[in-house]
Amino acid sequence: MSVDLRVALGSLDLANPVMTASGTFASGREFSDFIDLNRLGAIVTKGVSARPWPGNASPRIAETASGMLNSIGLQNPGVDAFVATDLTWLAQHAPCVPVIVNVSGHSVAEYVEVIERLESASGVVGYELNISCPNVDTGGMAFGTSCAAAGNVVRACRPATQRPLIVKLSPNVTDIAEIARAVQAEGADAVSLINTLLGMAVDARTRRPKLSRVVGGLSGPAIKPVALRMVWQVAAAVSIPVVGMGGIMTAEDAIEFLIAGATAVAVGTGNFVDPTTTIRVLDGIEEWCRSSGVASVRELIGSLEVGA
Amino acid sequence: MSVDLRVALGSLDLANPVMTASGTFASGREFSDFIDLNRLGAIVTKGVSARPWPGNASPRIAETASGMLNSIGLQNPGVDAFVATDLTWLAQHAPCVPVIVNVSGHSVAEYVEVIERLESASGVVGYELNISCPNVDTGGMAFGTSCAAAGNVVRACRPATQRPLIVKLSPNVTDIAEIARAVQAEGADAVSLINTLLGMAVDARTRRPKLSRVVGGLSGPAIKPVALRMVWQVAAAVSIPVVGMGGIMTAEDAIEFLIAGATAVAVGTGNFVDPTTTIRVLDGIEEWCRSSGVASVRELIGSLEVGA
Amino acid sequence: MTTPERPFIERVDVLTNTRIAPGVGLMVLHAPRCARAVQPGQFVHLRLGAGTDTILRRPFSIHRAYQDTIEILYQVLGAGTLRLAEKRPGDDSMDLVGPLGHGWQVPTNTAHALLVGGGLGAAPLGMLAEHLAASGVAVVVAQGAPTAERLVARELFERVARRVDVATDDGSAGELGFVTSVTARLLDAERFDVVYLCGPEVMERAVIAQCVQHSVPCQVSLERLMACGVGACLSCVVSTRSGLKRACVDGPVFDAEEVLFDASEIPPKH
Amino acid sequence: MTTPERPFIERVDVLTNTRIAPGVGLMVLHAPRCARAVQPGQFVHLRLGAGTDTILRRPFSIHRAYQDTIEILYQVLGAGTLRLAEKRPGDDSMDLVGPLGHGWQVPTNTAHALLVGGGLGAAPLGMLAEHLAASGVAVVVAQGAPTAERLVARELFERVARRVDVATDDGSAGELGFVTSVTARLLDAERFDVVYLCGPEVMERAVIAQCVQHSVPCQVSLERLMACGVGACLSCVVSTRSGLKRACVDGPVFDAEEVLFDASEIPPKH
Ligand SMILES: Cc1cc2nc3c(=O)[nH]c(=O)nc-3n(C[C@H](O)[C@H](O)[C@H](O)COP(=O)(O)OP(=O)(O)OC[C@H]3O[C@@H](n4cnc5c(N)ncnc54)[C@H](O)[C@@H]3O)c2cc1C
Ligand SMILES: Cc1cc2nc3c(=O)[nH]c(=O)nc-3n(C[C@H](O)[C@H](O)[C@H](O)COP(=O)(O)OP(=O)(O)OC[C@H]3O[C@@H](n4cnc5c(N)ncnc54)[C@H](O)[C@@H]3O)c2cc1C
Ligand SMILES: Cc1cc2nc3c(=O)[nH]c(=O)nc-3n(C[C@H](O)[C@H](O)[C@H](O)COP(=O)(O)O)c2cc1C
Ligand SMILES: Cc1cc2nc3c(=O)[nH]c(=O)nc-3n(C[C@H](O)[C@H](O)[C@H](O)COP(=O)(O)O)c2cc1C
Ligand code: FES
Ligand code: FES
Repeated sequence: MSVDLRVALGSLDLANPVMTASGTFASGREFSDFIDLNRLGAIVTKGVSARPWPGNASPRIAETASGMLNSIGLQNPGVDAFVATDLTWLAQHAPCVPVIVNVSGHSVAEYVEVIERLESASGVVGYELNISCPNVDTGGMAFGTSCAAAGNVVRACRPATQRPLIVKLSPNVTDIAEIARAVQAEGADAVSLINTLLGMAVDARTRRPKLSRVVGGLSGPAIKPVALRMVWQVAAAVSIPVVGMGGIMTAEDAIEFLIAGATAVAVGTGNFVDPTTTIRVLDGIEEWCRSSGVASVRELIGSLEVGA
Repeated sequence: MSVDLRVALGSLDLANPVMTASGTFASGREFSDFIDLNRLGAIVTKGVSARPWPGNASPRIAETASGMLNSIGLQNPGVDAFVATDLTWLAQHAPCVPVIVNVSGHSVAEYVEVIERLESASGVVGYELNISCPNVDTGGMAFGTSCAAAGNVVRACRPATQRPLIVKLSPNVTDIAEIARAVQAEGADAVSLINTLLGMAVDARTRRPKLSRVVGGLSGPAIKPVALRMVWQVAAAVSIPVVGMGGIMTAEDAIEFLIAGATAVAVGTGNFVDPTTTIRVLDGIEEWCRSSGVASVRELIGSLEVGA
Repeated sequence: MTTPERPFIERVDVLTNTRIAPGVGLMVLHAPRCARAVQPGQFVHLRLGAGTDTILRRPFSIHRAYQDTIEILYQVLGAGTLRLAEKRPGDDSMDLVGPLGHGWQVPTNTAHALLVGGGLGAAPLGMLAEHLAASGVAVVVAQGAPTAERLVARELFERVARRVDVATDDGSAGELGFVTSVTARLLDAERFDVVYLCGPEVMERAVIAQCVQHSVPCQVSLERLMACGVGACLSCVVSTRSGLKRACVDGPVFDAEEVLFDASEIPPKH
Repeated sequence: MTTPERPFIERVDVLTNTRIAPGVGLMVLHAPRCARAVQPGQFVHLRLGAGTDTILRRPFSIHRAYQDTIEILYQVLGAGTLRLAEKRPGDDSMDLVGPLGHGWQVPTNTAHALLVGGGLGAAPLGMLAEHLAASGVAVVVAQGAPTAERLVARELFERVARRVDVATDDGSAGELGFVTSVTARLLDAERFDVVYLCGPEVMERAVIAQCVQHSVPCQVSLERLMACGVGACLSCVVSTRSGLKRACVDGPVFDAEEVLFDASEIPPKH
């Protein structure tokens, strides 16, 4: 039996549902030693801003139980350098994989600026608006924790492009479904979730935070239950597709997200643990579908059976 | 060197900062086979409501990476039965340990009713108002996710008692510091946090949620980074003491919470992993203080050094 | 039997760990204190090692206990039992909380008992069979499993029982089919003083119905997901005629007539 | 040296794992592909086993490589290195990503090199010392450690170096005090073509200052917390005169003059 792995994020057709989570995969080059990038459903690049950002001071990570904290802070060389190096490399070395650029901004205007600059770049199939980064002082998560602010970003970006806009949601909110509805109302083509949970680690011996920025974003298997719950809530609240992520390490994890309502999934921290995680997940989904008699991965999406 | 372990939650003096987290320790009886209850800083009982609650259907728990989900749903026999059995047993078998009753309600009036019934009971030193249970349909977390609702509960309960009121906060909010300030303004004597993070687990094979209630509360080491962050934020936002909890398994974990700003700590899921966890944590804190030259555990509270 | 001893924590050493059938292991543990205190039908709550990976303890019936050792029969189902299967002799990373729970009760004047085990349900019946036989009770065993090789503890039963009747799903031993046809036949043919029952819930319900029909008292051992194992967390509740009970302290063995089987069973994997 | 091979994943088998000093272990791993590809100063990113307990890989310098094996010298500091210390010969639960990073460079016409190691900083210098000696470079080693027994790899250095000068915090071997007085003396007395340096950051800074003063080019190996190890996550950044660099791919070995030591060092535990 051959399994149909294709899924669609609005107008964006993907060969399969396995994507990379922004910030954990750079633009893919570093992983090309380990996997065939062209097999991925999509690459979501690291966050790109209009001008270079230096990121935060070190230490920038801390290990936690079944997870990690990061406070990288969106270090990136700015959109021009990104186009010149990353997009050029991708066009040459991974011509078949759809590239979605994760867009960051200190201000609403900066999001728009990044998109405008990328509109002329070929090899970009869509944008993921990161309104949920917990690691920057201005912008970032502040945009993702109120409906009004989240809506504003999307409203400003929407006219700037015909390409699909995916909005990356923050889990650090009372009601994520409400934010999802707000960005859907402003024309978002999809939502992706979850970004990291705001957390902290303390070194008892030195009485100092383990991250120089004190707080950072929690990712990895530890957050999977929260991520699944939010994907389920959001999928029930909106009609646009949901990209699910948070602690995906295995095909089974990914399938759980699909069942909970995600149309596609993204692997983040899993890339650090095993640089072939994306492909393992992809092959595992196919194998699982085959052995479970599932002809199309789309049958899984939102197939959770609730109630007796 | 002898270490001074005493801490105070407002007017409530505790011999040491190690408490039990509500719902994980019943009223202590089940743990008296393993530890000397009288050594605890305080016992926080399971949630008690005015009338009996049946709780949710099974399955009620699911294991997750470094954590667990529960949807017990505050099953309890009601305040009268609680007084007759639990308080009576405690008075006889653990006369030295301060007992704080965790109070639940479907309505604001029910919280008040429970407190009024307990006012005449001796052997209760204070109340913890659970406005953050994610496992009940009415009441529970709904009270803990807005400042107004949280404030209302405290405002109604405050006149009913002179005993200390500790308010148990939900982490499932955008800004926990704001809720903490709201309950402080209404006269709370302390806040305790965090209750569980709302999560979910899916069985890929059966395509069903692992909990019969679909969603449940995530606890254990997985949530420690989120708990530490919230304790730190809340301790900075209010002047009343903070009881910290979430994933405490070792003395070092507990010390991290104290350093982040907690005046006392509570052990929850850790009791399931090792029924002596509370005492191991207590002994470990003392030993750590001794070997680090800390004369009083109070020196640790909020001693986090931030900045260069 | 005497009043059960209060539970304690005991570090255990793995003496042997053997695969006895596909996906089934027999673990012999050095646990002197538990070996002496345990009563038939009780269980231990096993911590599988340090670390927070499989953070919760796992409940296992004590299959047998003698001298300083206890035996556990386990089926590999998930992360925890996989970890168990990987333990080697000499491993000392585990500890138990136990002995836990309310075990099998032997009514006075019991002379003739039927033990019914489905799959790993045979595990908690081992020690019971030995105790009953030693005290002169005539033991009959009805056992079911998918295949002959998964009729675990069969030798033990053959050794101490007057009669062992088996059924297998594939007919590789005994009757082809379910153990419920064996029990139906036995209950029709003989008068038992008591039936002791453990297996998948669907099978337990069927056998209980037969016992009711024949007016034979039945005790049933139930499985529930357990966090604390000591009665504190209420994750293991069982609906009974006298309200919600905790499988870990009020059970795992219940009077069959007490139990209301509502739709709360653990999704059967085995 | 040739252009480094691209990194790969390789399953490793533990051949031996020996405690060679208090809190220090030497692990010999069967890793044939890595053994052949590695260049001095490179490291492996080691997955310590299945499960999510110590979820991140741990970076370790390759101390030596020969035939099908690589050697790792490690200090037990936390959960991961504790887990490493518990590995037994035959363990096959680990895999490596490697060889990673930009290693030591040998400038053309190097004839006389000083290797400076503080504590476990000796680890990445082992293979380098052997390679330099084999290619006819005169190697001098300055080594420091808390005590004589923690002068790890001392035999290797004695074997291949023209001279090994040591200092210990307690005077149990060589000079009493820090290795920096040894290096000060050596740099005063001799003209080196290059200094290779690895140790605690405070010691590295002091030696770099000495090198600057004596106008001797210096290469330094830096430690940073690393998540991916392959250049993707930006957790390991080092401030340099040419901007932020990644220790895992642009380093761990840097031209000492390039590095701006800002206050970002890992809190020293050892
Ligand atoms: C009182 C009692 C006695 C038992 N005796 C035995 C025995 O003698 N032999 C045997 O093979 N099994 C026995 N079981 C079932 C055994 O505990 C589970 O099969 C085991 O916990 C599965 O763990 P896992 O990590 O492999 O599976 P997973 O499904 O990965 O476990 C996930 C979680 O679910 C729990 N769980 C899963 N299945 C069950 C189950 N059927 N019952 C209870 N908890 C479960 C686990 O404890 C864990 O918390 C008993 C259960 C109970 C309650
Ligand atoms: C390129 C490189 C080469 C190294 N080579 C060696 C070596 O040959 N021998 C040796 O003993 N050590 C070496 N280290 C340090 C070693 O990686 C750490 O000591 C080890 O990761 C500590 O892990 P832990 O779990 O025991 O400590 P924990 O503190 O519990 O680890 C928690 C986290 O912090 C990280 N971490 C802690 N200390 C360090 C550190 N000093 N450097 C980098 N990450 C750290 C861990 O990787 C982990 O992610 C090297 C580090 C780097 C970056
Ligand atoms: C080191 C690191 C860097 C990240 N950088 C970004 C980023 O630049 N933009 C973004 O939207 N999300 C970023 N994230 C969040 C991830 O894309 C993802 O949402 C989150 O890590 C949860 O998935 P995981 O558990 O699989 O890692 C980053 C995560 C990590 C661990
Ligand atoms: C099984 C279980 C039951 C709980 N019941 C209650 C409760 O009745 N009232 C309450 O305020 N918190 C309850 N909690 C939350 C805990 O008190 C605690 O806030 C939370 O578990 C985090 O701490 P931990 O990670 O140490 O478990 C319960 C937690 C668990 C795991
Ligand atoms: S397992 Fe906790 S009450 Fe039974
Ligand atoms: S460790 Fe990820 S970039 Fe260096």
